[in-house]
Amino acid sequence: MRPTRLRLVAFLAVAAASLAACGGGSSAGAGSSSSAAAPSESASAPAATAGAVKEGLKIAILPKAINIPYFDAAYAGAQKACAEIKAECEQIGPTQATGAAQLQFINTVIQKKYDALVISAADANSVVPALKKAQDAGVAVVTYDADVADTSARSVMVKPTTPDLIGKSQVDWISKAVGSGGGEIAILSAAATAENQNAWIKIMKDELAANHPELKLVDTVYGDDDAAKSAEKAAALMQSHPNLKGIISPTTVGVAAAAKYISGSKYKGTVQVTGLGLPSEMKAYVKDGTVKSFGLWDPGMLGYLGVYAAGVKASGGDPKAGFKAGDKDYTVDGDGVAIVGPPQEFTAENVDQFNF
Amino acid sequence: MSRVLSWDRSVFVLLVVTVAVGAVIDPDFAGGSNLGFVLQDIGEIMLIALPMTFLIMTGEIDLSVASTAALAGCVLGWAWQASGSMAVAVLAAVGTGVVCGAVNGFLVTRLGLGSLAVTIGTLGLYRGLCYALLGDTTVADFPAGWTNLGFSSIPGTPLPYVTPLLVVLAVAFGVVLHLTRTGRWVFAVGQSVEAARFAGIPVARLKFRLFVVTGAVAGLAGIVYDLRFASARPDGALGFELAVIASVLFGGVSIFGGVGTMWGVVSAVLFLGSVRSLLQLQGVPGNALTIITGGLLLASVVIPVVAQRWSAFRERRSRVLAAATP
Amino acid sequence: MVDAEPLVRVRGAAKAFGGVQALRDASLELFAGEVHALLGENGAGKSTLLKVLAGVHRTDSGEVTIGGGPFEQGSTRRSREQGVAVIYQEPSLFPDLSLAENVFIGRQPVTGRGAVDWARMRRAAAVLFGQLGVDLDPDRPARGLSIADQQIVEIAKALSTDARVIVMDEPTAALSASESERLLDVARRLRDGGAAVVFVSHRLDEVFALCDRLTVMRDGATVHTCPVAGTDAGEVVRWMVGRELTDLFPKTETTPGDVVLRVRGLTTDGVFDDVSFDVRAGEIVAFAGLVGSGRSEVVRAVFGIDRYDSGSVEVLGSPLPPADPRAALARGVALVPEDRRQQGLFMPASIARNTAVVVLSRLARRGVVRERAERELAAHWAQRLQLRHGGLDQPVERLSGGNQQKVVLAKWLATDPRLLVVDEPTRGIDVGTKAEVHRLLSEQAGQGLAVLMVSSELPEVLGMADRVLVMREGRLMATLDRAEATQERVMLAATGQASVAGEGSAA
Amino acid sequence: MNGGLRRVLAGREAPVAGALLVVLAVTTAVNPRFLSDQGRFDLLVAIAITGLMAVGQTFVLVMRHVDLSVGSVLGLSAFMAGSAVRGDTGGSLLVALLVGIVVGVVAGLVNGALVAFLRLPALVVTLGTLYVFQGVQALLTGGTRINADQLPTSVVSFGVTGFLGVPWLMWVCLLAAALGGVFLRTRRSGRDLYAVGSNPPAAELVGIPVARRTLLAYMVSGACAGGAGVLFLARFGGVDSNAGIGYELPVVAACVVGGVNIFGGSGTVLGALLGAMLLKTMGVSLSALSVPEFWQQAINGLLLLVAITADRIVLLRRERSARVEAARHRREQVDAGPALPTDGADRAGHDGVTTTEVVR
Repeated sequence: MRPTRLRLVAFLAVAAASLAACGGGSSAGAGSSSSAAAPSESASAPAATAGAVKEGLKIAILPKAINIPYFDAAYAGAQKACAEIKAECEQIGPTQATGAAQLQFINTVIQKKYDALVISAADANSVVPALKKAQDAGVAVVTYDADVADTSARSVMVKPTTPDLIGKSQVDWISKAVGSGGGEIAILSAAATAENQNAWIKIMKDELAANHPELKLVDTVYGDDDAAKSAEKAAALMQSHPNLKGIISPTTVGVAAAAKYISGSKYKGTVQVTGLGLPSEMKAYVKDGTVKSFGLWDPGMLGYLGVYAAGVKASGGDPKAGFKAGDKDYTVDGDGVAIVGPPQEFTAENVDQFNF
Repeated sequence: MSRVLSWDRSVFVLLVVTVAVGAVIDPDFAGGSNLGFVLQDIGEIMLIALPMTFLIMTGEIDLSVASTAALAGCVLGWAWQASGSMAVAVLAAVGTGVVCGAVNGFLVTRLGLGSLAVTIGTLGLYRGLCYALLGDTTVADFPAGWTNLGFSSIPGTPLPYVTPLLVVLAVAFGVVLHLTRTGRWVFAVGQSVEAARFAGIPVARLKFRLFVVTGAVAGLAGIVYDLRFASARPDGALGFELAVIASVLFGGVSIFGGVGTMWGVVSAVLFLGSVRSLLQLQGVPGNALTIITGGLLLASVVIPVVAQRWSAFRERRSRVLAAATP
Repeated sequence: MVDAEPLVRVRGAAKAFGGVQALRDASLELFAGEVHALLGENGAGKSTLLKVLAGVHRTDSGEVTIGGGPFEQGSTRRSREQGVAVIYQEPSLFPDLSLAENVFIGRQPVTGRGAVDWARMRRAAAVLFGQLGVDLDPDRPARGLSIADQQIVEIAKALSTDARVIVMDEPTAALSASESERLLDVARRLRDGGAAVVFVSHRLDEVFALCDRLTVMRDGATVHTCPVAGTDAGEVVRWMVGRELTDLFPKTETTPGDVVLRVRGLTTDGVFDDVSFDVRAGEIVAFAGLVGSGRSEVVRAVFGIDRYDSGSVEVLGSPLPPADPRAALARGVALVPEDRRQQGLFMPASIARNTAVVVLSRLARRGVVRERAERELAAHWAQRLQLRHGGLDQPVERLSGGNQQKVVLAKWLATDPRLLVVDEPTRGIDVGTKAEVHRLLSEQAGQGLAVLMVSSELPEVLGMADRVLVMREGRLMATLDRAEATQERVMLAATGQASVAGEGSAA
Repeated sequence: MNGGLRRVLAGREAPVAGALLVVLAVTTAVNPRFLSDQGRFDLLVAIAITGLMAVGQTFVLVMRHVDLSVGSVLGLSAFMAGSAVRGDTGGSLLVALLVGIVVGVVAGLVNGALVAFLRLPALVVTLGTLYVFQGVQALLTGGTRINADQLPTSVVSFGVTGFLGVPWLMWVCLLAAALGGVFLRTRRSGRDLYAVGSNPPAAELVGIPVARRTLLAYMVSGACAGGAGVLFLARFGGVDSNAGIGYELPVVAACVVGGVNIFGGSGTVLGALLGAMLLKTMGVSLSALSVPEFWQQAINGLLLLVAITADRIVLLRRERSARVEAARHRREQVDAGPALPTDGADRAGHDGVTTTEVVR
């Protein structure tokens, strides 16, 4: 009986599922088509791509947790890539998004002698030892969506976009929505321990200080990616900050809960919500005017590039030198990070075009 | 259930059968590295299950163990950063566990509060203190020498470093429970608190000490957890309390106290770990694993009752038949 | 006795539990308008027979009729509907519910819409309590009610059902004199109202004062039924035990030695008050009094099970710390508790384990309890006390009451005590074993052990004790030497009729 | 009604309600927006789901049982109800409620049957079904989730609108509390639940159908958790596979704070609801009072401990004074009692057996 599954009854369902929110980076291209869109800077890189990818590789895709639409969309992209390189791929994963729960599956990958593992780390630190063990066992490890703290535990990271862009874009969106008058804003984050969230929040603070004197960040609260708790925190924000003009929630659960709350309250129209959300969940609130815009990237691209990078590594190449996915080349920076592009902004006009 | 096939024996048999079947159908399952993994994976659960067996045997329960472990883990990280000495940090962590256990024990044995209600409260309190201590930070800079203990194997074997700790503690707790005066007392208190008081058994002191030991071992488990995941974080070991309790109950310990064996509990922890690993390797999805866990827990209480009723029914029927025969 | 046709007739009832034949051939006839005593030793089958009428058990064979028609067995609800109400020895009220609701549970008066009519229920309960002559608040919860008052609530419950048959299972066992008298009055009133009252009691004086007819059971069968008027106590006792009672109390004469236990001014508010006495080596001192008079509470406090508010306890000249049974044990005090099953034994554990539990450290070597030493100890005492058992690994729950009591005694004698406190040492065990226990206690006292005995059986008290302490309502009413202790004096002191009977007041 | 008033003041609800008022007063004094129209509305929405589950849990707790599976039942019912009305447009709110409650009742039947007929310990059974129901829900859900735009507007707007300034969700909770409260207070079968929890063997003796009542209590608890699932669906405009995880202990905690005895026999629906209100209000007010985020959970845990400790101390005091009072009363009665006829003792002498109490 393992920790993971039994965690169910924790007293205050803390951070159990740091659902989607996290970010890896894929190009803004719709669907998972690789050739479309992909306006990424990386695409312009020279063709320093590693050697050809072997056929018949066995690749495991390990999201933070299964049953999450965001990761299912990423898996769809991965399957597309697998079909292209004739690999056999499978998504495995726990029902609860924790590093402890992922360990089980990393072990399965090792025991079942997969050639490659494409993982979104639910916890930047706790899976590091296991991933190193997997590498020792000859498994090619690539991270997507969320990285690990120790970069030697993977070959490359496929990042949806840079923390910088994520942070700045969200500040831009809230600034646009609140208008030139400015005012008080607050952040509704996921778990207090979520590294990526904290990194983005730091960038947002810097950006606010540097370029948006009209916006004043007055509070940061944590909804633990729990819908009820996030909604309550949103409501509490309105209590403690009567002059609040906007909420940024860089997590899909939080932004949906905040939008749902604001849409049903008297604050609709006076308090703006933005953040990182899934088009499918946010559609209703964009259309009813609660949310003017929000953003995300195409999760499909994360899976797509992740599989290609893993394929190169498993075939004996080194994707750190850059790699080719579909018919495009991608560069990789010194930290082994491949960036896909800036986040896609969703508005009432375009939100219907996205199906994840 | 006859004495020959008591539940704890059945669990042991199940464990053996599972390992045997697993080895046949999946060669990867019985491999050394998987064995090592399973041992590592059940480490904290097994550790906490040992003292929890004592507590449940006396008719008490401690739901705060996972929060205690997490708090000890956080103190480990905090003390390491503050003092720069792992020895100090380890002492502080175990000490935290002792204090947490003592608080539970005090509330239960001195104030006479129900342990279920008390430890629901301290479950929240201790977890809250984790956040108060570390907030949104994660301590991940433990010295490599220590974190290696957490996840690498003893050289030359597939066994993780936690193995000797588990073996020593399991044997120690088993010996205490089954061979010593303290163990006899634990059984006695579980069978009848009142008779135990009349027999001069210091019931309150015994229970208090059990809470303290449970806290201390939970603190130890918090250290093991931190080292295994190379980090200290406020949401560590989340939800472990039910895993531990489910294991103990599945191992044949009665929730009403007074009945149980240490080897039944150890078998149960190993069995549940093996089953999970085996199913995982067979690609059974996580959703099904949840159902299986709950199903096994239910089975552990349903089967003995149904078996008992069945044998009572057969006995009655054979008596009736015998009476009907001239 | 009025009708020719009995209201209830039980004929040839038999009932077995597992291998035990609780009823073999039980018969009982109850007439409307009589109080009928049901007598017999514990284990004679009275309780089982009553539980058949209550609907708790179903007979294996035999015939039970009520009002001329067949009695529908096996449902407590059906029993009640057929006019049978049972008042158990241990009243089982619902502590969290109000008294009114306890009376009417399951049959609360309801309004036209089916809602419980609290006001009506309260009034009805108040009327019932009034009829029974008690001043109880129908709104107060049953928690904390005295046993006598709980009993009254049970009777009010029976009255409220308009029961034709009212069964009282040892209702007066725990009542004070005035409470008992109040109860007997109630029973007479019920009879005069045309009900058949079954009265189970071990107090023969009550039986003779109250009942019209009696039925005696022994070993699961009815042995005798007759009008009360034509018989006497001795005859009844002979029917119950099946033989003459002689030489039950083999008292060994001893010369008392030093004071082993000295108790001064022991008080716990609301339980007992200013109790002082001594027990000397080689002496058997008996605590007499009614159940609930505070005797057991005093010995519990002496041994350290309960805390006391003031007073002092000394053993062999030095004070014993309060509320610390281990200290008492270490000083050579042993307490054989009143409730064997709850307090004396660990029912699922083996004979050996039970015998050894208090002396484990003596049996341990380097912390490990030696199973062999444990078994040797148990074997020694099993033989000494002539324990009948199926192996020392047998769980004590499978032993008979008498043999269980021997295990409890063995457990405490194994500690080699200086002072043995025994609370109701022979309750619920058969006559033969009783004599063995008495012989053993006498013998131990003869060897210099100080014995403090609590007993509700006057013959036992008078036959065994060198001195008798009589308690009533938490106060020590009299101290009587063996020579001056007679049944009358003890009863007078215990029931408060002539408070201190003059002689030998409390130390 | 004098008795009624006395009962209210002596009951366990009064201190909880008092504490609630204090929290409301203090918080409002510090932060006047706390009880503004919107603030009140939000607070009531936050209370509704836990409150409804606490109402159901009360039924089980007074019987000396517990239902830990409520969180999983909530998730399962939210998903099933959501699926049933997905894509509809009309007024399918009732359908959702019906489906949710039926799912809850079925789950309650499973729990109740295991506890009532096999006489298994409730803690173990419902811990087991917690996993089973959760697994079933996750299997059915798969990777899907239900979003606001797939739900009929009747359901979604139900979560954000109200009547007389009280959210609809809270009306549901209040309706359940009223029905449950009236049932437990005025129906014979409702009173049976208290009797069983207060003294199980005695309940058997007086002929209460214990197994049937146990089944009933679990069905009510299930129905409330199922209804709470629909409230969840309406409140968050969607549901995913993590809905309801970890809800069980806060629900039990709410009942305990509200004076429902975890060992059965006492406690009211009103108390449980007040307990849920107090805990939620406290949580929200900690935010409104700007207590540092990271200390809030610790404070909540501490408050629960204080509540049960205070409860215990009050109980001990009461028992002690009741004991002393009873002893005094008894002594007075005895001292004033009539003389006992002693003829019984005279009559008993025979063959050396002088006895009043032969053979106990």
